[in-house]
Amino acid sequence: MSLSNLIQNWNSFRTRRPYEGQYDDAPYKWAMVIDLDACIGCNACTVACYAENNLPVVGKERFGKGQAMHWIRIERYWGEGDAMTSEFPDHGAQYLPMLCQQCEAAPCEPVCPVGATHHSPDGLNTQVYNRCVGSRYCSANCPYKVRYFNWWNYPDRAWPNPLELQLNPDVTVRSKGVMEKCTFCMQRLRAGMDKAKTEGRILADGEVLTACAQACPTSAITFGNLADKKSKVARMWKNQQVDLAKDSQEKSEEGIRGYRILEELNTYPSIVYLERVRNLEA
Amino acid sequence: MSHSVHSHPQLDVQVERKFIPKQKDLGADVTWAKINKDVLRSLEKPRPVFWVIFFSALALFSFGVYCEVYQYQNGMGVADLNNPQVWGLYIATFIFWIGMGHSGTLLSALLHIIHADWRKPIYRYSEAMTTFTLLTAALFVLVHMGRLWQFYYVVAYPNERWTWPNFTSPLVWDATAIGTYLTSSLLFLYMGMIPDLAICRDNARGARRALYRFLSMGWQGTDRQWANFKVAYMTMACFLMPLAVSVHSIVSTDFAVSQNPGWHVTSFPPYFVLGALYSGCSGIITLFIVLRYVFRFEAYMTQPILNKLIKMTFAIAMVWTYLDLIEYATTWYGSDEVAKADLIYRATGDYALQFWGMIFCAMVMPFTLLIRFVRHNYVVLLIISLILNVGMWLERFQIITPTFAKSHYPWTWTAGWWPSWVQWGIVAGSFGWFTMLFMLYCKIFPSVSMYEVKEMVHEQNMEEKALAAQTDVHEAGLVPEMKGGQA
Amino acid sequence: MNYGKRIFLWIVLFWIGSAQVFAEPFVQGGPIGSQTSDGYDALGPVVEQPIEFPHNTHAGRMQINCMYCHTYARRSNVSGIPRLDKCMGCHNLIEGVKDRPRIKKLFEYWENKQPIPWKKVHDLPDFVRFNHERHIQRFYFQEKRPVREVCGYCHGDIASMTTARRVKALSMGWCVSCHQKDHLEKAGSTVTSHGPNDCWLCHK
Amino acid sequence: MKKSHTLALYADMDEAANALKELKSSGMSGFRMEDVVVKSPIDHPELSELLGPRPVYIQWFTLLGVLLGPTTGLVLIASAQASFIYQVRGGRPVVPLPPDMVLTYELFILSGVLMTVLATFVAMKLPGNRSPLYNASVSEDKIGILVKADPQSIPQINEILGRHKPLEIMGDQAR
Repeated sequence: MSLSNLIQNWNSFRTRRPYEGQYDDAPYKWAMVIDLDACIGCNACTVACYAENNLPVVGKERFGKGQAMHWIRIERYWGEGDAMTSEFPDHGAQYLPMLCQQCEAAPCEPVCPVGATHHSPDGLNTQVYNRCVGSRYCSANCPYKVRYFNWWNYPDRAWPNPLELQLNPDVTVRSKGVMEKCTFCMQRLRAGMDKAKTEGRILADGEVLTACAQACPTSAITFGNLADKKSKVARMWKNQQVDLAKDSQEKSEEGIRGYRILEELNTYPSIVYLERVRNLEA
Repeated sequence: MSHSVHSHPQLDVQVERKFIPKQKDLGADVTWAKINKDVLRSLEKPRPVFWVIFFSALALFSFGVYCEVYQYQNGMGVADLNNPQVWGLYIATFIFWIGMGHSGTLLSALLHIIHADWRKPIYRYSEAMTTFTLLTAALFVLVHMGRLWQFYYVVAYPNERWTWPNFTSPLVWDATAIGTYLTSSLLFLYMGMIPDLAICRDNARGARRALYRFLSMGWQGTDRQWANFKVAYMTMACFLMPLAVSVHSIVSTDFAVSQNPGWHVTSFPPYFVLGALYSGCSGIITLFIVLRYVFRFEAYMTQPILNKLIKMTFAIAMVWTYLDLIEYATTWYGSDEVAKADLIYRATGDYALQFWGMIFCAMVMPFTLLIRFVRHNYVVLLIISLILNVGMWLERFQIITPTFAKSHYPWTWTAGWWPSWVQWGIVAGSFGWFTMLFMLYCKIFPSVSMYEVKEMVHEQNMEEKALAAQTDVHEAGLVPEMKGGQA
Repeated sequence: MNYGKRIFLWIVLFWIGSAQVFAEPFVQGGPIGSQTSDGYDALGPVVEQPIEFPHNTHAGRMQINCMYCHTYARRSNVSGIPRLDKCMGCHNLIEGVKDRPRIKKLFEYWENKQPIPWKKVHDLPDFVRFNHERHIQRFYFQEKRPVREVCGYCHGDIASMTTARRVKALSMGWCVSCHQKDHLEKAGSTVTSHGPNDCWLCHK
Repeated sequence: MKKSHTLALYADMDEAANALKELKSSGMSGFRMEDVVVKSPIDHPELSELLGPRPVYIQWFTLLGVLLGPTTGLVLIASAQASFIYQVRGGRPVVPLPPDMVLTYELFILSGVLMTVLATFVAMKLPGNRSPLYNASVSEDKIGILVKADPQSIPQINEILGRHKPLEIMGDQAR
């Protein structure tokens, strides 16, 4: 009975997250590192995401209206001042792949009226499409604006015959009126985790990758299990002196590039970006 | 025990003070029978112009329904909403209508608690306004939903799926608060109307009589009924007063709880409550003038009452102005650079026209209420009360739109977003819906509380009598006796 | 006054009564998981199959393990419909029944090199992911329960049917009612655990 | 013994008060002050004083509502949050107190209001409380005094009522 459940587990129900050592006993905590120095802005990750996750291509007009559905987008910024050379302005271009940051304290989660979005035990920010009623509050409250709403009924025309045959059967095709977002390719993770559980082990590092990490030609995206201290991602987080449960990172020396975006909003994202290194003299 | 003025000089002062004549809200010629006659006359067969306005409102509403159906079938995209601009006019107008619904209860409950009798001729239609604006606002919650056909997911009931709404979401607080408020104010309106429904029952024939007989539930005005009624009505007023405050402060948490620049403001709850009272009060003034003219309620909706109403509106407008300015001031002096940039953007960016329009309509225009000519010229007053409400609508618009246009993340900054005709159509339709409901109400139920105006008349007469008696005593040079002095 | 007192008492009693139900869904019927009426029983439509496959003969009389034909159940999300050669592997050798109309039909498909167009009986919505593998691994291999019981939780007593028919609701509440129960971790052990309660386990 | 009714209508509240005073002091047999009912278009505390105690017990229902409503509501909300499908959201506790307090507050008001309304209808014996004599003018501008008494006392009562300038006396034995 729920009441006895409430009384028995009162302490755990009253815990705030994230806290130090939260994932010490957990098998998985998915995280990412994106090296902006390696990113060449080729958009391969975006294309891979479209293919993997059944994202509809909305067309030029709707894209212009701001109704695009890219779960991962390449943002292009132009440097200022010294970074911009008048001779080769393109040198000032910087790329930043933006996807759902899978925040540990996600602003989108507590505001959903129906609880369609919540935090999974492996540290992901979930979105349950068939529970969503489309209040769009999560998107309003997301500081990164990485949640995308199905403004139209895309299945009608996004995949004309025979394109529907290339849809991924492990991912729902979303109907109109539903919010969606990057899932860290949950279908891949789920399949891998189930397989590993049957075999009585946990997933090895690099055994499962997200589509974007897999497609990146420069390996700018590193994906892995942060709960596994020996994984590549965990080592990178450690080397970059980024702590999951801290909202500001103190670096011991100059030149450590790891940072998390909009950390001052206490969102505790799961994605670390590595600053771009520039040689302005060259 | 008997006191004399000569032995206790201070008592003389007390007696004098007790009978300082108050300003009369109603004329001396109003009798109980006249009240019945005048108010029941407003329920008679409407003039043709009624139907003209009614069907125009119906047409407007039908257009809104058409827009909604169009949106329902094609998706929210037809409203030209986009990724940062996810809410648009729907939420702005939702807050506007919720706000309109606040003053009816303030006027009725608060003024009832403090025994301010001038509320009596005007509280009934204000409460009806509350109820219908809430119904209109509830429509916007549904219109705004991406999957309207799944709206029952938000309702807390023990369902087969073992799922519950997310009780931490301000939208669920909203739904609960508005549900409570709608239920309570509907019951408050109904409860206060029972004696009047009995009057209607005694004077109606045919189907109307059957309706009133059913609704008045056998009210006969017996002393036991009155005693219970008074206790219950006061209890409900005491519940509704804090409820009205809580409802709009909960609506404000939709914004204040989120972390967008310009929304994450501590002073939002009182600011919203005052904004709600402000727009509600000017709505009451608008309807005051309209009803007074249409139903010839000059004897009840008098200038002294209007003056008090205007004074209240002005005071609320000033508090609202203060809270608005203090919000800007705290943002300006605070350390949140993004919020500061958002504030500057509001005043100078794409939506500067709306911002300064709001400042003019809602902050500058109330000062015209200080002019005697405005207070006494009903046409001018009507226009000004409408302008105040336009200002309050603009206020809601400029809370929502600029924040989305320029929030934390620069890559999503957009400029020049404008709602599509579907949104405007639905907003217009909501006005038609409200007008329709209110017009029907006015023709079915008494829009002035008969029994309470009778009480007012009774009290005025008693006062008159006491005053006359006192004057007699003074003229005759006799010693006045304190009330209860015989005991 | 008596009238009022009585109503007052009724309200108190009703309140105490309703307080017994705290945040639990309303489900009628007996113990959940029993194969008779449990409040979640919902017979699905009768599905006309191209061949009226007698489950009662194969699983019932012959005692063939479900996973002999539905081979993928133990290693993938879907249990799989057996290929035609699986049927033929046995029926080529069983001379005694070759003249029966259903077997004749089977051979017809075989000779025409056509797959049998079986129709889906247990169809879940597209947003639901049900993993046969984990359930079979947990209850059949780990807990060593009989296969008819393990499969029968969701599919009913197939061994008594000819063509299968859905006998359980396969609704979310029905899934959850089982997940929230404590099950043994291993055969013979006393450690129990409930099923996962993460939304993304079943919803995709 | 079957009781009879009589109803007197007064135009003036002071006259009605005098009639009540005289009825009260008459002390005749077959008549109790509890059986006197005043019907009026407005509330009249001054007449109620003459009628004696007329208890109001609505507040007990309200008390019940404001006690039981929020406690049940809070426990229900908290146990719903703690039911099997419980989810961590936004790093906040699963059973967070501030939001639950907001909802509890609303339930407090709602159950208080509903119980008050219910109590009112119970107390007024609505719907359908029809007393035997009713005149439509008491909802307009007249004060009615309805007396229930033994038939043999009715003439005497009518006499008392008639002494205070009634507009009309109605009933089984009216003049």
